[in-house]
Amino acid sequence: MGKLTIGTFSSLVGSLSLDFSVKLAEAAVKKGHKVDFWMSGNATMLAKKGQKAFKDYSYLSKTIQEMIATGNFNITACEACAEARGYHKEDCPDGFLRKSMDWYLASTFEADRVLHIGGD
Amino acid sequence: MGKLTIGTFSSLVGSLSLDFSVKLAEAAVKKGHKVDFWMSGNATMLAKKGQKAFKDYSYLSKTIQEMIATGNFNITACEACAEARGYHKEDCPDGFLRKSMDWYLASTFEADRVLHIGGD
Amino acid sequence: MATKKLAFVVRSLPYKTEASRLALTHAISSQTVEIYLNDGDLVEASVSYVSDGVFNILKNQQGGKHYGITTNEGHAKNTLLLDLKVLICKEDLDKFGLTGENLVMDADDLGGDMKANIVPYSEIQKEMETADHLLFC
Amino acid sequence: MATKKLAFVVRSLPYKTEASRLALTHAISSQTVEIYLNDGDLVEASVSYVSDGVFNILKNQQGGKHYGITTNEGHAKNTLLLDLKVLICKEDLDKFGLTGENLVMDADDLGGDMKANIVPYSEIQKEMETADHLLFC
Amino acid sequence: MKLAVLMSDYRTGADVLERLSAEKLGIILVGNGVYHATVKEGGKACPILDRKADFYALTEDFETRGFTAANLDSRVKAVNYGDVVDLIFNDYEKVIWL
Amino acid sequence: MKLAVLMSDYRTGADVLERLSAEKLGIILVGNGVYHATVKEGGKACPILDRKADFYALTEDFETRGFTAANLDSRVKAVNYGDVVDLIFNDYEKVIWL
Repeated sequence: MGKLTIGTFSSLVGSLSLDFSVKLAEAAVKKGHKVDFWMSGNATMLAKKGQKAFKDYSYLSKTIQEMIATGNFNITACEACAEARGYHKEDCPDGFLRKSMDWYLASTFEADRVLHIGGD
Repeated sequence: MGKLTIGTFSSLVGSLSLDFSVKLAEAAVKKGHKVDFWMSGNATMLAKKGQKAFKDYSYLSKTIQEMIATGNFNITACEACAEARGYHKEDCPDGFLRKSMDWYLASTFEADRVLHIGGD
Repeated sequence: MATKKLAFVVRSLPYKTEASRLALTHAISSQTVEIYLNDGDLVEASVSYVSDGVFNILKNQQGGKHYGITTNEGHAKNTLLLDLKVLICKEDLDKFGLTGENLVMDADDLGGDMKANIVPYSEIQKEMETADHLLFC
Repeated sequence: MATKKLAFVVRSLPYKTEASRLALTHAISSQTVEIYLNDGDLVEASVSYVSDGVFNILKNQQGGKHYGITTNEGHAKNTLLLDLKVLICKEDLDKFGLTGENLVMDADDLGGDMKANIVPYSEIQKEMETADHLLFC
Repeated sequence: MKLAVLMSDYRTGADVLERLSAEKLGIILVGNGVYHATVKEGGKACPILDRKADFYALTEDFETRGFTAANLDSRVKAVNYGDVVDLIFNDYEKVIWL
Repeated sequence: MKLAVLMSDYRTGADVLERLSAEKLGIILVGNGVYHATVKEGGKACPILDRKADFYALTEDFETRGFTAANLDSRVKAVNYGDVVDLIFNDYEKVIWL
C-alpha cells in the first residue's frame, strides 16, 4: 500500500474540483492507501465547521469524517489561509489540523504520489 | 446621480475579481451614486467576520465599512450560500444584510446599471 | 406600474464553477421578487444559452447519483416550469452536433406548459437589445 | 538521509486565481520543512515558468499600490533569495516578445546570489524528469 | 444598444465577444483582460482590438501586472476606476462582464 | 518518465499538455476535461486525442454532465475513481493536474 498526498487549492461549493479531490482520497483510502490531504487558498473553505447541507451544494463533511475514522487519512488546512478568511481555531472541524505550508512539503517527502490541484 | 447594482459570484482571496467589484463600488459611491452590492456563491466569503489582514491577501473590510457609513451603499449576502459555507447570522459583519436571491433581482428594478460578475 | 426585463445569458460550462448554476437559481428567484416591489411592478427574467453554455441543458445529468447535488438540468427544467422565456442558440448546437432531442426542452413531466426555443443567434441578440439589463455568466 | 525533489511548474496567469501565487509561497516553504523531517532528510523545490506562467515574473508589478497586496514579483524574488533553482522557458518568452530585461532574474538588491535561468523548454522537461514529484499550477 | 463589455480574462470569452453587436460598443479591459492590450503573441496584436469599438484598459490592473501605459496598444486608452464609473453611467446603457 | 495527466478543463491547458513528453503518457479526463472525449466540434474529435497516449475518462464526471460511455470517443476508456487510484499507483510514476 502506498501514500498519496493531495494538495487542494480550489474552492468548495460549485467547483467540483474539490469534490474530485475528496472522492479520489476516499477511493484511495478504501483501497488501503494512506492519504494526506492539504487545503490551501480557497480550499480552506472545507475547513469550516457548521456547514449546512443543501441539495444544491455538495456536502463533504460526512465522507471526510469517515475517512478520518480509518486512521489512514490526515486532513490539514493552511493556517494563514484560514485566518485570512476569518476561520479561527474554534471554526476548525473535529479531526482537522491547521499548519503552515511546510506541512504540505514535508508530507510529500514520504509520499509515493503527489497530486497538486493548483487552480480554482 | 444613478444607482448601480453589482452582483458578485467570485471568491475573495486570490481572485482579484472581487477586489475589482469593491473598488468599482467605491469609485461609484465617491461620485455620489448609490450602489447595491450582492454577494452570492463564493463571493459570500466577503461576508465573514474576523478576517485577518495579511500582506499576501487583499483586505476589503475597511473600504466596505467606509462605504456603508455613507448611507449610499447596501451590501447583502445570499443567506443560503452563506449557510452552506458555515457562515451563520453571528458571523455576518456589521452593516451587512443576509437575504434570499430575490433581493438581488429586486435591486435591479430601480438600478440604472447592473453589473453581474458571474464567474470565479 | 412597470416591468424590468433581465436577460440572463449562460455562456459557461456547468459544474467547474458556480457561474451557470447561480444564473439559473437567480433567474428563478424572479418569481418571488414582487414582495420587494410596489403593486404591479415586475422583474421578468429570460434565459439564453450560447457557446459552451448549451452544455448546461443536456439531459440525463447524474450529479445526484455521483456527487449528491441537484443538476443544472433540474434547474433548467424549473425555469420552464415557472414560465421563463428560454432561448437556445441554434448555431452553437450545430457546432457541437446537438439537437433538441439531447436537451431539456420542456417541463411536461412536472406539468409545465412553457417550451424552450431553439433560435438563431440573431434572436438572442434581439432579446439582449430589448432587455433592460444583461447578466452574462 | 535522502533528498526529495519537487518541481513546481507555473503555467497560469497571476492574480485572477490564487494558483501561481500559492505555488510560489509553497515552494518557498521548502526552506523550513526540515522541522518535520529526520536529520539529513531534505525536500528541494525548483520553480519553472512556462506558457502564460512567465507573466508572473514581470518586473514593476504595482499590486501593493493599487490593491494593498504583495506581488508575485516579490514572491519570485524570494525564491531566488532562498536559493531555489528557477527556470524560465525561452520559447515562451520569445512568443510574448519578452527578455530577461523585463523579468525578475535575481535578488541582488536583497543580497541574494542565485540567478534565474532562461532555458529552452527541453531543459524544463529534464527538470521534470529528474524530480520526484511535479506540481503544476 | 450602447454596450460596455468589461473583459476580464485573457484565454476565454473571445468567442462570446466576437458575436456581440451594438451600435456603440465599448470594450474595457480589466483584470487579466489587460493582456489583450499589452501582449503581442508572435509579434501580433490581439485580434480583439480589430473590432470596431472603443477600447479602454484599467490602469490599476495593468500596473498591478507589471505594465505601464507605454505598453498599451495605440488603440487602447488608459482609464482608472472613476473613469470606468463615468463610462458605464454616461456613455453606455448596458454593461456586461466577460 | 511515466506520467499521468489529469486533464480537468476543456478550454485551457491544451498548450501545456501538447509539449509534455513521457515514455508512457496517460491522459485521464476528469471534471470539465471529459468534454474532450464526448464532444465533436464542427464534426471533428478533439485534437488532444491524436496524442500517442492512453486515454481515460472518469465515469462519474461524464455522467454528471449528461453523457454515457456510448458518447466517448473510441480511443477513450471509461474508468471510475477506484480505477484512477490504481492507474496512479500502478501504471505511472508521476501525476499532474491541468
